[in-house]
Amino acid sequence: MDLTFSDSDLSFRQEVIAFLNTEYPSDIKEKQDKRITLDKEEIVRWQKILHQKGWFAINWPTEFSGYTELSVTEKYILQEELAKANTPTAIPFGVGMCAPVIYSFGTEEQKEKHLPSILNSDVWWCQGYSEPGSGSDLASLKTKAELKGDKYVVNGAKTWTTLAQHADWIFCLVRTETTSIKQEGISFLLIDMKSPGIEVKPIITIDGSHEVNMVYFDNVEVPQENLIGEEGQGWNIAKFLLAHERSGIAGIAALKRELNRLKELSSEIPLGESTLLEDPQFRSKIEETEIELTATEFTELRTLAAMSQGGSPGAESSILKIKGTELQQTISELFVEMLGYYAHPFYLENEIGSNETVGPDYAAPVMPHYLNYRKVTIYGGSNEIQRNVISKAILGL
Amino acid sequence: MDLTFSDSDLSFRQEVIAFLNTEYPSDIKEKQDKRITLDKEEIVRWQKILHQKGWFAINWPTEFSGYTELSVTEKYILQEELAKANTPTAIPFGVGMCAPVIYSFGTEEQKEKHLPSILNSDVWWCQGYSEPGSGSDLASLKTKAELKGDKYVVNGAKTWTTLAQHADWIFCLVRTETTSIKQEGISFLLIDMKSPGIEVKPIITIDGSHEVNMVYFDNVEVPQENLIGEEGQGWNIAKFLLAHERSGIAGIAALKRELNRLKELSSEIPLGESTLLEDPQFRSKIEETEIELTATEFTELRTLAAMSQGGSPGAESSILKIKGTELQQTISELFVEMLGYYAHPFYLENEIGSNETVGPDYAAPVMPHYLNYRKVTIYGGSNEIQRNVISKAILGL
Amino acid sequence: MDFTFNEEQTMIQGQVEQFVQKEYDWETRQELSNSDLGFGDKNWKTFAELGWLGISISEDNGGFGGSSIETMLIMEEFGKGLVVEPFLETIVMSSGLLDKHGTEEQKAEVLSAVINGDMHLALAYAEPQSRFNLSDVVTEAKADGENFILNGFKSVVMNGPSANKIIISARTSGKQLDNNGISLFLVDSDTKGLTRTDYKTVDGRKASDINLENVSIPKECLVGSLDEGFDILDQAIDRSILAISAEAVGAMEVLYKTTVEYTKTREQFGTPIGKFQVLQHRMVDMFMEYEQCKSLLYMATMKNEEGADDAKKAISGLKYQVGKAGKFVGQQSVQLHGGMGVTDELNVGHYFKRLTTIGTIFGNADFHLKQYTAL
Amino acid sequence: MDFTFNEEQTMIQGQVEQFVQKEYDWETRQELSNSDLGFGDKNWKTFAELGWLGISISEDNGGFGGSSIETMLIMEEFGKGLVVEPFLETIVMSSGLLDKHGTEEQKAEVLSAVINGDMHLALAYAEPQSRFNLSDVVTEAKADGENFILNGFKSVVMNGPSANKIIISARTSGKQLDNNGISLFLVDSDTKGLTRTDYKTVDGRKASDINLENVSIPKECLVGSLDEGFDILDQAIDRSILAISAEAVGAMEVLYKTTVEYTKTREQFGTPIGKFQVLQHRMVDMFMEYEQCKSLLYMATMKNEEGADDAKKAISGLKYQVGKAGKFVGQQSVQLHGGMGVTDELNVGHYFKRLTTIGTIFGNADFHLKQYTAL
Repeated sequence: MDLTFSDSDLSFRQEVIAFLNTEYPSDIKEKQDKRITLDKEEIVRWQKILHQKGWFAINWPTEFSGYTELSVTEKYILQEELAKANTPTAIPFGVGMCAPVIYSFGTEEQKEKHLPSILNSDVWWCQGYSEPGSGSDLASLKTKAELKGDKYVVNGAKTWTTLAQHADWIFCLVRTETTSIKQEGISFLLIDMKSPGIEVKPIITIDGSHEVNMVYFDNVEVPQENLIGEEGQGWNIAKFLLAHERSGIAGIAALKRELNRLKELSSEIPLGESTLLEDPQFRSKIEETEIELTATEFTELRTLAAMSQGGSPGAESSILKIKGTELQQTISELFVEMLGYYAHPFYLENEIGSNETVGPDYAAPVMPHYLNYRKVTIYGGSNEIQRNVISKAILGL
Repeated sequence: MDLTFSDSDLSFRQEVIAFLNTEYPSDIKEKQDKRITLDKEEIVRWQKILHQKGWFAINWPTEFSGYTELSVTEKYILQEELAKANTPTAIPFGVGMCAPVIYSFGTEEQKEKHLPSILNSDVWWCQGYSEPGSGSDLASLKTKAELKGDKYVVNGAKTWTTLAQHADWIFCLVRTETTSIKQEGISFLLIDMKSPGIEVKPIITIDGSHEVNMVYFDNVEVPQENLIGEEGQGWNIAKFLLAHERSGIAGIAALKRELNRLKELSSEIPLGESTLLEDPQFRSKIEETEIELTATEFTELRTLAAMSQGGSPGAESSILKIKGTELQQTISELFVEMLGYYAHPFYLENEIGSNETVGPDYAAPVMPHYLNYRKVTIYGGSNEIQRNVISKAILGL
Repeated sequence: MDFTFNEEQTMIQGQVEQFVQKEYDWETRQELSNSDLGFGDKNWKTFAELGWLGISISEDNGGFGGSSIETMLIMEEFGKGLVVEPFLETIVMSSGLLDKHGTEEQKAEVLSAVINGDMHLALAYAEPQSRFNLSDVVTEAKADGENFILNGFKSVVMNGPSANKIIISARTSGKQLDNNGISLFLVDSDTKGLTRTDYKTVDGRKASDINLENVSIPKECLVGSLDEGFDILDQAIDRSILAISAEAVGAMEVLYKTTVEYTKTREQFGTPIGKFQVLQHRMVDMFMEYEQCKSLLYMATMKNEEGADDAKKAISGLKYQVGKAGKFVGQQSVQLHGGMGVTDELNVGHYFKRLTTIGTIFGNADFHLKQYTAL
Repeated sequence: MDFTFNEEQTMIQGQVEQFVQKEYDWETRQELSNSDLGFGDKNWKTFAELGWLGISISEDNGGFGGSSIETMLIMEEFGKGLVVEPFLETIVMSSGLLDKHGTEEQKAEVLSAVINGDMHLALAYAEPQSRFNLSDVVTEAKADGENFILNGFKSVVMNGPSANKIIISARTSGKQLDNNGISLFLVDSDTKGLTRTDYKTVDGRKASDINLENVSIPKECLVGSLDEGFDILDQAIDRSILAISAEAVGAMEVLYKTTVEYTKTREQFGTPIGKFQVLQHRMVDMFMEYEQCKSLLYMATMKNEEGADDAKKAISGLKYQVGKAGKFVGQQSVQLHGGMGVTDELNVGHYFKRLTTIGTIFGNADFHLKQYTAL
């Protein structure tokens, strides 16, 4: 048992820091530091830089990524330094979600067609899971894919589709059969977003941003070769994917950065003759959060260690999902609390970072972030669903 | 809308204070102030003093109590002053529970036989509801009463029977019939504790006290005239009783007294160069509790006011049960926290108040009280059950 | 003790309830909030016609002479409708203050115009460094012959964009954190040197930051006595806390009820999600938080009305509870509505946003717990 | 980074686990706790034979030379069995301190006797006014020729009744709250002028209050340097916090698992109560609290072992979390067991009581949150 880093770990950390110093584009850094939403080009550019260094698709098997494999500790260090430098979070739908499905369940043709473009961030993917009537009860989904000749004809609607407005492709769970056990009739289908009959409609959220969308399918024709695995295997693939989203699920490294930022900023906010950080009540909340965050970090490290010894993450990832999202919300709330009245002036995405805003220069994105982050305990399986999972899978209730 | 007391209310309060000054026995007061458990004689003596003044069975209709009726405000004042003076809480099983059932559902003979002795505290009652297999699901009770000739023969066991060791009589829910709807076969029966075949076995609780008991019934013969109402009416009577336990359910007045005591005592506990009460964290907890307590007090007053205008307490009493018991536990916990290490020395009921104890003179009863009060969110319908009740009856879920 | 309302109070409550139900459907509310003005000029005229705008003004000055109880009833109904008209700002915060402490000239100029709906007011008390402390004032007013010269900055002045006149707190003596030495001034919003930056706020309302650079105003603009503005301001804020808490109680009632109804109809796993015990108990807790706030609201309002010794403490206790409960009820309403709860389209997120700002306005839960302790 | 245990560690853990499972059923535990001695003398001998009593003593002094990791593993298993033998008091709190800071004479006299199970120790640091502050010491030791004269009072000295020797903190210079000026003394418990009041504690263990009236001891009883006892004491308490936290983690594991099993079998409304979603989620939260404490325990133990800069902060963070989580897990275990949970007969209430005292011993959650902040 020890927590120390080996010499090679320490030099790896230096390599990451040096890389960030030279390769992290200053225009992107500036927007990130101001919490201005990046546009598609910027996100793609950064992902390509990471890929060039071999640090983008770090969880892929090397046969598909062509990378030098990183150890668990190196991945931890990499994530920590990337977060510390406030680099953009990679969009997970391609590299983190669709690709693992393709290399685990896809045909050779599918791998050849899709993996290189994902690796190179040339193709933007989005995820078609939820439907207006199917949220927590995902398996009740109704979007239908009927095989006619060598094509599936898809009809239905997907919702909460993140960044679908930028997407070239969507991976979908669709119903290919009506079965008595609803999970059994679900298939996993890749669909070109340029296909006729697809319509994307923005959903504006309470923070005023356009991040999610409705995606409508009206007799959309999809070549049969876009099916992943067998018909009816979709639910198992979805479950595989859930268990696969292992490391970094709680977003610990970013949370540490934000909590430190909260401390720094609140230490500069006057409160009478003292500062806000010195206020016992505010300070207690920060420290309690930090302790919970540290606990979660080490729960994640224990899980990763168990996995690297051949264990499976399983329902443990539900703990990380719950704790991570609760921490994300708590910290976003503390930022709002810190600002006092200057949390109230409200600007749209495109106004943030402009000279129009009032209050401290870091103020404008704070409230939208808080509002936006109400989603994190809802999506990807609400925290209520995660507790159901732990109850069943770990406690056996 | 106003909160002011009328002149007659103010003079009523003076009357209560004067009464307490002269009539509250100093030996009982001393034990109460030291938090030493009273014996039966002392409790009965105090109840008789209250009765003599017409302030014991204050919720009975005057035709049965012979009292001058008190207004809602006068009852509030009376309870507040009794609690402030730290007088013993009346044992509710006779005066507050069995009697209302008897005068609402009993025959003339039953009223004549039982009400005067309850009013005069000559007969000690206990309550036979819970059974080892029937806790939250009370209606699943199995204690059986079979009519043989003009007698019921009772077999079974009751548990958590408070102070049964002192009791002369017990009122029981028993099963007189096996029905498909389990509630329909339940009857309400009065049983003389001196009947052959009854055995009382103590249950010692984690605070080391003997407060509750198992009561076993082995072919106990009970005259048919001890049935209240009709056979099968027991469940409705039990529900009536639940709704009837209206005022004072949250024990607000006593909580106010204890919270003030906590403030006083903690203001005398040194903490470095200051006092514990001045500690921001400890102080915050006290103040948060006080605000919640005030809110609960006014929720109770609003409920009483609505009732005095002909409304029914119904599920609102579940709010008071939940909030009152949560406050009882919080305050008992703050006392433990206040004491620090001196919460740990542990004495049995009969040792408390002796000279053997260590630490501050108020220390010995604190931990037993905390431990004992874990029960309050469990008994009388656990707080989980109360939330089910509100969910169904008020929210219609 | 009496928790019933008198006939007049019941009548006003009924009027406001009816207005919200008939004139203030959700689409209308959103249109008004998104308009340039940010609220309904026509509605304001209606308020005037119904006499509501005189509620905080004494009969002597031509008003209705209402108590905090009438204000509470109006604000609770406004909370249910998430009404964006600046009743809190112009009427509760400002007109009551002028009614009690304005000079005869100020009253004559302002009050009947307010009652008729022809004038809007704002109260500018916060500064960039002050957080919630009313006595933390560095904006200065210096006597200069027959004038005062104001220099400084006022933050997040609610209803600033529409206000014809603004009551501004400024330091006329003493140090930054002193209660003494604060004076109040009634200033025309178009006075030279006063520059407003107007913006929307997250709750669908409007506010301004106000820069004061050598703003010269006649001495007659002083409200109340020189250096003794703090108590006047403090009392006005206390009344405003009661009013905004009533609004919060109204909003919480809508939220818990809307959530209950939603979970009765939204089906997942073949059953309405309101059948899941965890959600049921969550909603029970939301309901109880609402009831507890309502109890404190009634209590504090009555104590304030009766001038009880502990009225100020009761008000801080109330605001603490409203901050805490409003956050819980708001967040859980969104959570239980799932994805729908975070859409701009549904009203739930907007109630949540208003409860979020109410939690901060006039001091958040931490601040008022400290006030409560100190009192 | 490595979370695995080495062979020796795994072996010790296995030994202790087996002891608890085979020799420490609930009836035995209760008998021992209720006996006059308050624990099993025979068990103590077994601990000696198995070499556990030398875990905190270096090999040079004849001990096992174990790290905090071995102690953690032992204490976690003891926590599962709610073991009442005073391993924490004699071994962790006291023998380690003497091993590191005792004079050669003290070590010769004490350590091998401890290792053989022939001697018990106690650490008397708290005073009636000190609460959790180790530097708040008014008990005085005055030099008097070749002796020190001790006067004062020590509160709730765990294992006081069995201790042959007691390490006592006393002030030799400085003021009441100074870190400097505190010295430690190793005092025979039968020294004249030292009077013990022994009693049971709520967790089924024993402690004493100790009055010191002109207790004259030779200068050789000083442990460490004069006036510089605070750091020694502080470090011993830090190691003890790690150990007692491990015990708490063991106890929490038993409690959450016992509760899960109980709710699977206890039926109400025709179904096991573990099918009710509210109880399920409650147990999930209990489980998560346990896991989070375990994570902090591992982290803080390793940091302490490695002498990391932030080890002390990590230990306070751990103790805070253990205080909070232990209360939650303990209270909810009782609640979910219903009436059975509050009976003396069932083990659940006793685990709850031990978690309650652990929450306070060496400082409660509030205290350690403050320490955490200050570090």
